[in-house]
Amino acid sequence: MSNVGIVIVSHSPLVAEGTADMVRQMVGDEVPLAWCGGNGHGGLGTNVEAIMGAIDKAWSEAGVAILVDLGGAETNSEMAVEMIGEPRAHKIIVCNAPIVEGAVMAATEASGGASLREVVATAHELSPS
Amino acid sequence: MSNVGIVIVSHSPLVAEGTADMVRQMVGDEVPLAWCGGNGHGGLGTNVEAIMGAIDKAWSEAGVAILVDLGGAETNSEMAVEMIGEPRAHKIIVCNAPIVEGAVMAATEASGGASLREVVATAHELSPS
Amino acid sequence: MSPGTLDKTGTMDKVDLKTLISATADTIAAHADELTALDQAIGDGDHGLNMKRGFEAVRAEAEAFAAKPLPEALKAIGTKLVMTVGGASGPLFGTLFMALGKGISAEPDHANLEAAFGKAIEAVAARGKSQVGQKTMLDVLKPVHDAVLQGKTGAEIADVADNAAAATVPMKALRGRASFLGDRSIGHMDAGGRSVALLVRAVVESIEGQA
Amino acid sequence: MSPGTLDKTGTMDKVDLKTLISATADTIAAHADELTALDQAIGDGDHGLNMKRGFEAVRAEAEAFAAKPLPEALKAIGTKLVMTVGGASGPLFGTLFMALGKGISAEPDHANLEAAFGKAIEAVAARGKSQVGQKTMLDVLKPVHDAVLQGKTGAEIADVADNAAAATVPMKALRGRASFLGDRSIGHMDAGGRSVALLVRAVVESIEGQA
Ligand SMILES: Nc1ncnc2c1ncn2[C@@H]1O[C@H](COP(=O)(O)OP(=O)(O)O)[C@@H](O)[C@H]1O
Ligand SMILES: Nc1ncnc2c1ncn2[C@@H]1O[C@H](COP(=O)(O)OP(=O)(O)O)[C@@H](O)[C@H]1O
Ligand SMILES: [Mg+2]
Ligand SMILES: [Mg+2]
Ligand SMILES: [Mg+2]
Ligand SMILES: [Mg+2]
Repeated sequence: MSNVGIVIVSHSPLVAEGTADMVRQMVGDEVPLAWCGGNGHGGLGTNVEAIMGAIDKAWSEAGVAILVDLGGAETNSEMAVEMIGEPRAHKIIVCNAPIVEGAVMAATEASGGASLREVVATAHELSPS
Repeated sequence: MSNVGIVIVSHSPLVAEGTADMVRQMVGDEVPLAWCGGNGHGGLGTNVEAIMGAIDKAWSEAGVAILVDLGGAETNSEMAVEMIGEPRAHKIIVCNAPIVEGAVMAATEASGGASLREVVATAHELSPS
Repeated sequence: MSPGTLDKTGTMDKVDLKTLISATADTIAAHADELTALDQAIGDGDHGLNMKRGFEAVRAEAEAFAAKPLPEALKAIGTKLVMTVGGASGPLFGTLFMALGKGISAEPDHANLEAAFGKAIEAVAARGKSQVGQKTMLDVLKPVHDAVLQGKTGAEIADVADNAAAATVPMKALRGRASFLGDRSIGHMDAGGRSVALLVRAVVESIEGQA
Repeated sequence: MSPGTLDKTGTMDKVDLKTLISATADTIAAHADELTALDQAIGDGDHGLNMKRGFEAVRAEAEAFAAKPLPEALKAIGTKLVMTVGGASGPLFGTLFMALGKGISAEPDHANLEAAFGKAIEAVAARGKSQVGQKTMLDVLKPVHDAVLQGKTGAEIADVADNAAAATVPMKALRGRASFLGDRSIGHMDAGGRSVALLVRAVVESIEGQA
């Protein structure tokens, strides 16, 4: 699969899974997709190991865009990218975009064969800053 | 309860429920909260009757802010508000804001006793337009 | 004039609402897979299911609707669609019927139909925050209304609807989920527009068949 | 100099890492409810649980960590925190320890400790896209570093940390979840800052206890 992959990282596993359902409904199997959510101990939160696993699962040579919800999800995702390290790290971008809307839009863009830069730009358009 | 109520309307019941979990974690029971998701027949979508029910459940005399994800959720929520009609309709606002981030921020604002206008403005700040 | 036609000058004769309901539900059911496929190409692939769910729910209460005066019947049908469709098309088609019911007389003449239909299309545009040219159902509704205004025959109107639906193919979507695809929405027919064309043909054929 | 003190001029003597680990894990465990309550007031109420989970995971492998040279041990502890804490504080404290491990020598003198600690605080700020004055753990880390630079004693440093944590009370949060509350974040102590103060006291008391 040469399309950009999408990873969804929420504090809530329900939000992450439901968002993945919505993405799948729009793009089917045209986009590598993985999600994770929860602190790994049954509570709300995010888990670096799970994020690294999701990145592996959605890996594409075209790169991976990560959609996150609140602060901790972003910080943990950036940490995960750093731990994955080069040469893959520079092909992984944590988007500054709302998680649900950003994932659907980014995946839709990715399904058309857009580059990582384009996919991320599409998601960023949903954000004020 | 005199705090503004929050209603979460997603195409996905998982997203709606998970978002409500995240809201509860931030504000506890200080804010009337209800969610709905799905087309009412097991599929992704939104359901006007369920939205009307959620508005009832989260009703507050201070008003209700509705957070939605994609287009259909917005249109169906606006339809639900219209069907509820006055005198309640003018105290219900469908926010132009991302669903997860908007719900958490709006609820946090509402938990401090902010007015409907302030709660909605807080959510709108998360949106580019 | 012959009873039940869309005659430009006379009073519209009472058409059998039960027959109309079953004709519209039939065409949606027969084309549900096609509608879903259209929505799959540039949307989330639920339009056929959504419409079928809605129109079957209307069919299930056809008797009760048909017993009401036309305005109340149309409003009740619209409400039923709103409550059952589950997609963006639910409140949009629902609003179309509800507004039509609001504007129409119990025994409408052609002028009343023209006006009520025009208002109903405006209500859809308001509900969808949309306008003609954005690759939506409005791009079929508007030409159909124009054809009604021009006093075209039922068969002509149905052809106008089909052509208008076909004319959404080269458009770029600016509303609804298809708009997420940007330029890639070009080259596909709008599912909601196709639904309108199907409904229009079913309605005119059903009316003329009763003639 | 006495072994294990934070003597300004000499070489830091080897402190028993296992003792340090258990002292930090103990204080976090003892104050977990307090940390959670602080986070509940202006956050999501998980900080105590998060920190406890992380430091207990470190404690569980204390033997293995203590067997490594100091730089590797600190990096491994940081990684363990990153992997187990589950909140924003995980990558932040994790980065603190990992960067500390990166900058520190196997047998650090005071100058090396000063420099490595300074770099580690910068790494936390980079990870959190944050700076001093935003009501976060940085508002305790920075004064502690200043106190180390000034050659203060362990007891003095621990007091500086407590005072810095207390000084977050009147601040308005500009980072982390507490920032969602805007002005309402004023009047509460930052949970992460309180954690830093607890850790600092545990470390200096543990080191001086070994002296
Ligand atoms: N804002 C809008 N204004 C007018 N028509 C719209 C709008 N959004 C969607 N539509 C119409 O609805 C159709 C899609 O309906 P459907 O698939 O049932 O809903 P959803 O998009 O929620 O899945 C589109 O093909 C289009 O004709
Ligand atoms: N961007 C940041 N920069 C520095 N410190 C931060 C940042 N975000 C959060 N913190 C610190 O982390 C603490 C919260 O940690 P915790 O509750 O475990 O994580 P979460 O906020 O994800 O629930 C805050 O009290 C603050 O000290
Ligand atoms: Mg659809
Ligand atoms: Mg849909
Ligand atoms: Mg917390
Ligand atoms: Mg948390």
